[in-house]
Amino acid sequence: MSSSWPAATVAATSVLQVVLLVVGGPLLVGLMRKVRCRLEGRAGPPIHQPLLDLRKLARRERMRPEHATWVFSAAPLVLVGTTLVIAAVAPLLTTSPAFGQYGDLFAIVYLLLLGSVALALGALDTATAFGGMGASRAMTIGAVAEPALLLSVLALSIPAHSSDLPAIITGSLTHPIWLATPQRLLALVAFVIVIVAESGRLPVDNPSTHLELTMVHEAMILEYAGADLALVRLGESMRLALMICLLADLFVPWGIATAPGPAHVGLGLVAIVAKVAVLGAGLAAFEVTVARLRLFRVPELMAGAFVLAVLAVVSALVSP
Amino acid sequence: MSGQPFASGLTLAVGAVLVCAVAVLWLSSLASVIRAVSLQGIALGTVAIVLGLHLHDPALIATAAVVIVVKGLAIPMLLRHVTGDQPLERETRPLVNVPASLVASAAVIFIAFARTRGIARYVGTTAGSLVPVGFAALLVGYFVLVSKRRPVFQMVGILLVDNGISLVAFLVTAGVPFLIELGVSLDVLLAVVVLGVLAVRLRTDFGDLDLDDLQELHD
Amino acid sequence: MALIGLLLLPLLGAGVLAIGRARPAAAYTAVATNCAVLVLAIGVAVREREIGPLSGAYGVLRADALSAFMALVIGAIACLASWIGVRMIAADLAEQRCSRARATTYLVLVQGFVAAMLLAVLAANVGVLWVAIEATTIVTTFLVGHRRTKGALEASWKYIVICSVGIALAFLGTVLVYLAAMHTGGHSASALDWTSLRSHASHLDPAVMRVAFALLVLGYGTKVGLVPMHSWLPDAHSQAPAPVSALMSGVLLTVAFYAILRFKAVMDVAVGPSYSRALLVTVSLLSLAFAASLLLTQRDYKRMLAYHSIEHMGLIALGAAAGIPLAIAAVLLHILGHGLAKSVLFLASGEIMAVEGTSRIDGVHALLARRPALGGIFGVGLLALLGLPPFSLFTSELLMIRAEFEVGLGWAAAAAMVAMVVIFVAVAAHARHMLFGPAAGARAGTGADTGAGAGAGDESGGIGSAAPGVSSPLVTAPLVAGLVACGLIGVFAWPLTGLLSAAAHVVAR
Amino acid sequence: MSAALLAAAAMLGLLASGAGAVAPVKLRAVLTVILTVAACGCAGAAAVEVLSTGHTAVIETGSLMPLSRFALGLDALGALFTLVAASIGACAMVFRLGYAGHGLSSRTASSTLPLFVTTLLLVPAASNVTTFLYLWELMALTSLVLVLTDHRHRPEVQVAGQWYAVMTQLGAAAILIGLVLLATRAGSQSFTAIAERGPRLTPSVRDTVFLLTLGGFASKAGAVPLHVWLPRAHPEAPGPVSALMSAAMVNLGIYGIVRVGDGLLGGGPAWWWLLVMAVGALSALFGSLHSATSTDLKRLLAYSTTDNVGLMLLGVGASGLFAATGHRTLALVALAAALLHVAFHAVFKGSLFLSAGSVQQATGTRDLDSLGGLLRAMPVSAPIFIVGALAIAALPPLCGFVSEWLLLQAMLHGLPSSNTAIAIAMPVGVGALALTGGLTAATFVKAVGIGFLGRPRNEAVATAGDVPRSMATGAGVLATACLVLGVAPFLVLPAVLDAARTATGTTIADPLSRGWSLGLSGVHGALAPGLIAAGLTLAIGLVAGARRLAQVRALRHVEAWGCGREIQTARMQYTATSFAEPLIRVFDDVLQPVHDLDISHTAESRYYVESARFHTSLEDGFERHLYRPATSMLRWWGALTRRIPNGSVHRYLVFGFVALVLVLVVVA
Repeated sequence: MSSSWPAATVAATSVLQVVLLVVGGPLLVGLMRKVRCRLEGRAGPPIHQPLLDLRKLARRERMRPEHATWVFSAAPLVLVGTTLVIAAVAPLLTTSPAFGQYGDLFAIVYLLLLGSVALALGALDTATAFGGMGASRAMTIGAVAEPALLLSVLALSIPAHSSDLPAIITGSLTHPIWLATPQRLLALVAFVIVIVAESGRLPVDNPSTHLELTMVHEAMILEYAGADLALVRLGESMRLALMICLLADLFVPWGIATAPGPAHVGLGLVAIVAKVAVLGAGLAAFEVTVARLRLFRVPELMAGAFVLAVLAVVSALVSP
Repeated sequence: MSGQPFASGLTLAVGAVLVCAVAVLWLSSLASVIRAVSLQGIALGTVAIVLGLHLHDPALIATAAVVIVVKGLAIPMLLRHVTGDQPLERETRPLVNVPASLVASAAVIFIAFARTRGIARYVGTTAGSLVPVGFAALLVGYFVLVSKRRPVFQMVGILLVDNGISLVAFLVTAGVPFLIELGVSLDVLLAVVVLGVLAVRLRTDFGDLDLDDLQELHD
Repeated sequence: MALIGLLLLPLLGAGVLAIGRARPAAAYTAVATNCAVLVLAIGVAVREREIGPLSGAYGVLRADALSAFMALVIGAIACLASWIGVRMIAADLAEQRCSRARATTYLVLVQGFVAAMLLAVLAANVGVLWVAIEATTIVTTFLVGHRRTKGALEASWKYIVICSVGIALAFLGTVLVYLAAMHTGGHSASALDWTSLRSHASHLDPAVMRVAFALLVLGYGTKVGLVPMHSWLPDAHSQAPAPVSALMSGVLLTVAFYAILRFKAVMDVAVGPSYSRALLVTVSLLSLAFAASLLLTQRDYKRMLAYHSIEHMGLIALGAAAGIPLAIAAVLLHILGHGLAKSVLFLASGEIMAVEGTSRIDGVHALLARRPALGGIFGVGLLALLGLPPFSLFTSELLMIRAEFEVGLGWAAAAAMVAMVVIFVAVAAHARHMLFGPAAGARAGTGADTGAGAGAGDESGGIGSAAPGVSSPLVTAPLVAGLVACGLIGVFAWPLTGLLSAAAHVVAR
Repeated sequence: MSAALLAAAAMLGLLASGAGAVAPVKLRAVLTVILTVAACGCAGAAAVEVLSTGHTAVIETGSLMPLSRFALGLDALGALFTLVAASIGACAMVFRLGYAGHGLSSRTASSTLPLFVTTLLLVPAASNVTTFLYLWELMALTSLVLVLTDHRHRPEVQVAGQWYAVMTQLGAAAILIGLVLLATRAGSQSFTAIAERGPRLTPSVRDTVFLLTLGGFASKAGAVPLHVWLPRAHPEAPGPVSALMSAAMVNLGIYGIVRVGDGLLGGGPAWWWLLVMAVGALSALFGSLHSATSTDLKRLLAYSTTDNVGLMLLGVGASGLFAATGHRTLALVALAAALLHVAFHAVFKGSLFLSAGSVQQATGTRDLDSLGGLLRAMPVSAPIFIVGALAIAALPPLCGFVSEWLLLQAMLHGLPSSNTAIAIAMPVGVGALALTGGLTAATFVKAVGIGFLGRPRNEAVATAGDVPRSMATGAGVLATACLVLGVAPFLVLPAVLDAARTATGTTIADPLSRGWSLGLSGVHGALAPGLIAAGLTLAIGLVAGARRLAQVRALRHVEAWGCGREIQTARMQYTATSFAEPLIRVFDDVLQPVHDLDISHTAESRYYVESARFHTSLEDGFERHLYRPATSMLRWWGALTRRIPNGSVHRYLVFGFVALVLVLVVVA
């Protein structure tokens, strides 16, 4: 199957994807901050500020609470590591079927879950109230977000008869009508809600708050410092970028490389950067307009997403 | 013995058995009840004698002798012994009062007559046609067991039931084989003896008891 | 000759006892005669398998496979029960709870009881069978009343009144059978022989036989403990001395059922199986339902065992209702298994009663911790009775249910299963209360002992504190042997299968 | 050869049991363990041989069990379960060597445990109805005895034992009736003969048999609503026993459903399997919800068993549904997924229960709210638990992930079907699976984070040492297996497929591509768990290296941030109760928690609070709304009927009188 895709090209694309995410993740966060500041009438830091922050943090001293164990230190590694693996095996730039050989959408979902679990365990390892609180809330939200996520994946998989990402994307490209079907749109909404929840954005969580009672994600990473904090920040920005990439590939696949060759891949790269930038900006703009939900309203939101996903699956089944 | 005298003699004796049973239900004085039991035993023996004469069966006449000795004489004596020092003891408050029990006995006699005609027809002899009376005596005897409170009445009730069955046995097959009849009579005698011993023991150990006082064992 | 020997052995024991005035040597001689009964019964069974039915005493006694099997059951349980009985009487005498005369009477009567039961199963003639069973009633009445308490008297009164009436009805049934047999031209002396009844069965008048069989089921059912004439059973079993309860529950009930089985064989030929089936299923389901309901809130463990007997008699009746050889073999296996397990349980409960001083379930607790050997035997016995493997009751119940399904009585088997589950629930709750928990009694003593006793595992704690004579190996060994036998029968079949299927074919063809 | 091995296993098991009964107390543990492990080895070897050669190992004899035949016949389906039981049995027995608590060394327990293991090995081999029921009941009985081992010290053990006894007997009764009905109608006891005739029986018989056996087996498997015994009995049993029950015995419930539903009855109408799926989905959700909110470590594990059984049932149900609608290949894949989950669940649940047993032995408690920091105190057992926890949360690269992935794939590929039943069932199944997955992740983050990370919450936990080497070995082997099988599922996949083929009676060639990559043939999309694992290792190594390079100074240990507060105590940590609180709130309609607030006021004024006590408890809804009314109804009935025999001899005689009159009226 991968005969038309030379192994070297595939490997190169993988590396390219990893680099793209490592660099692009922080930039995306910077971009979103910038958009947000602008909309709020402030100048805001430069877009590459997150990268500068990372460089600064990486040199700072690492610290570990006295009661924590190796789990605390390992958590950021796992968080970044899982994201890197996804970046390498997910077809972000091309539809090469080689990318379907290692893992499909379900595998990506479970790898993301591994990262979240690692972070939650790291938080609990600090032996502080904040760590426990953050982990508890994050895992609760994760638990209710999971069905919506998997069902929207299912809805997307139905037309292609596969949960294989290249197959889904290729299918969308060859049958553009799929993209306009109700199930696709319903799944899109559900998917977006889940992305917001999983990446800790407004209205589910506010990444810029450090108010004790409202923190979710920030409470978990409160004890990290130095290189560890840099890794956590890198990891979360990569995850955000990754999910928006997937969103872009699944719902607006045009521009993705369908054939081998540097030109195609380059075009794919440009396309994905543009799409992600637009989507990220849109998300940032949306965040400006909403307030954070109360923690116990979040499950309602997730239930909404779940219902949308179910509707997506049902309409996918009834439509031929 | 055959023909009319046989039939009327048999009917008379059989009828006496039933009448004695009903009388037990009616009477309340223990002494007269025991007398009725004794009479019933003798009537039963008479049935056997009549049948024995009719069938020329010496074994049956021997059986009759056993029956009269055991049921007509020995057991009543035993009962008198059990009642012992209180010969005037009476059943003053039976569970079912006398008029009601007489009505009930009429009912069970009716049932016996209505439902055992088939057996009577099957036996096909003169004696066989009287089988319902035997069943009736049995049921009336059983009713005595159910309705009277004094321990002695239960002994009497068992006797009545047993006599009823013996009557049926005589009527349908002219009795069971002699050896068995001997064993049966012995068993009945022993059972009554045991009951008598228990009754005496009850009275000597725990005073004068009604069966109502024997209700301590239950769940 | 062997058959007469079989009958005379227990009487011989009785004679020795009467002469020896219940002294230990005499008492153990009596036990030895009971063991000899078992050995001889095995011998008879083996011989029967070789040369066919044996007969003796001028045709009064006859032993086919079924009789031999029943004699074997009687022998086995008589061994167990008389052994424990002798120990019990010795203890009673030592503590002056009863006079030597009463002790002698008791032991002699037990021997008479065993002899009467043997006569019942060896009798070639229906009438002799009846006489023998009535004789058991008379003998056991005194045994039930052995303790001479008011409760014991009450129980024996109820026992003899109800059983006499019941057995009288059975006699009426016998008379009607005799009537039918005579009408087929039978000779009066032999008309009531099993062999003659069996051979003339197809000519017996169905209408008369129907009434006769109903009366027989009602009558012998009284002694079996089948509803509606079961009411004497819990009272008598709870008041009688443990060895007597063991004998009654373990064998007497089934000896009475043996009579029903015999008549059923005749009935099935005379009337066809559907009638006896309907009758037996009715009484069996009633018994099961009744036992299940009353076990739910039972407060007395001996009565619990008694109702458990009603349940098992119901099961046996259900098995007999199916009537095919498989079912009858299962019924017989069940008779053996139930006899062993139930007598062990009654004997154990007698010990429990002796050391705990109460027969109330809520008066006994933590037996396993306090008296491990006794509690263990009681617990394992209950498991056996509840029909769990490896005990033979599991196999026999399973076989019975299979047989029910094969003759189309699956619904009855399912209903019985429901009752059995309810019984399981009830018994589990009662057993939990009696068996489990910490040895609170030890806690009242020194605190240090508690820890040591509790930690020592289940074979050491508690024995030292028990009353003298209790849980001595002499008592526990036969009980354990009974349970082991019950377990082994459930696993290793080969010595029994031949006898069982031969016996089954006596009843069902 | 395999038959001889099987017989040897049975003999060794019995020998071990005998040794447990008679050996002196010092030798008891060693002897029973050696003999039982040998039995497991023999049975495992027999199973492997059956799986590799495809021949059925047959042992039959008429001289065991009166009037019936004792028949064993190990086919591929049974061999899979025997293999699983043998692995778990061996590990649990090795673990048992060092396990000191719960009176396991008593004579009773040490002779029962080998017997229990032996029944676990032999039940899947039983090849006729009587043998099956015999072994099945023996298994129930021995496990009951083992659950009750510690009855002297804790009253909860008695309650648990009673629940277990009743529920298992209820189930056994249903199975018994069902199987006997089937055997009678099929005219044979033997499974092979029944399997031939089973499909041709009338639908009503087939339906009855299926429903009865489903009920019975589901109760053994711990599926909702028959699960109530499980969260009581599994926690109260001694460590190795709870592992055996949860990892090996529960499987046999699934085995029974597959054996009867697919094997003996040869599949059935769609509604059977929809029912199975419904039970599965309900069990998965209910189990995971309760396990997410439990604070008792072993109770949590027990509820998660219900959850995983639900997933297996989803797979089994999906398989049956596919078969009923003609999708043979998919049916095979779904069943393989379910069986794979059976095997993997055994592995990770075994390691979890065993290491939970270690924790209990070391600290004397199972309450998560008083544990904490065990990773320091128990440097060997804690990682074992963590590995098991990650596996059960279906996280790559451990084994739970592979089986859940396969399950999802199977359901996904059923979707394009035009069949309405499938179209409704599969999304529901995926939804249940997904919600379960999220909740399980939360559950085990809680279990690991609260119990093993952070600071110890009391002194006993802080000073607990690690357990003897034998215990660590027993649990460690299973934890290693989690990793190995997660990376290389192809080690067991052919066996699982063989088993599924035997069960469904199909001869379809391997529908899953082999080698390092796993996926449905003819469909895009695959999973290469080995490559993912390698990638993860590489990526984490790279990142760790980068962090190392960037690091200028050594890692500094500091006090954690406490809002400026100087001294933080262990009691300030989140507890398991507080961790689960948001979940309880989210699902309070389902869980119906009971809150109890006692406030006592000072004598002087009722405006001042002297003390306040808050108590919250979660009850099993089925227990409250189904079982309690049932028991009180039974009690009511018992009290009612108790009045019938009132002790009066007259009344007793009336019974007979009425009966006599009835006889005369009806019969004469």
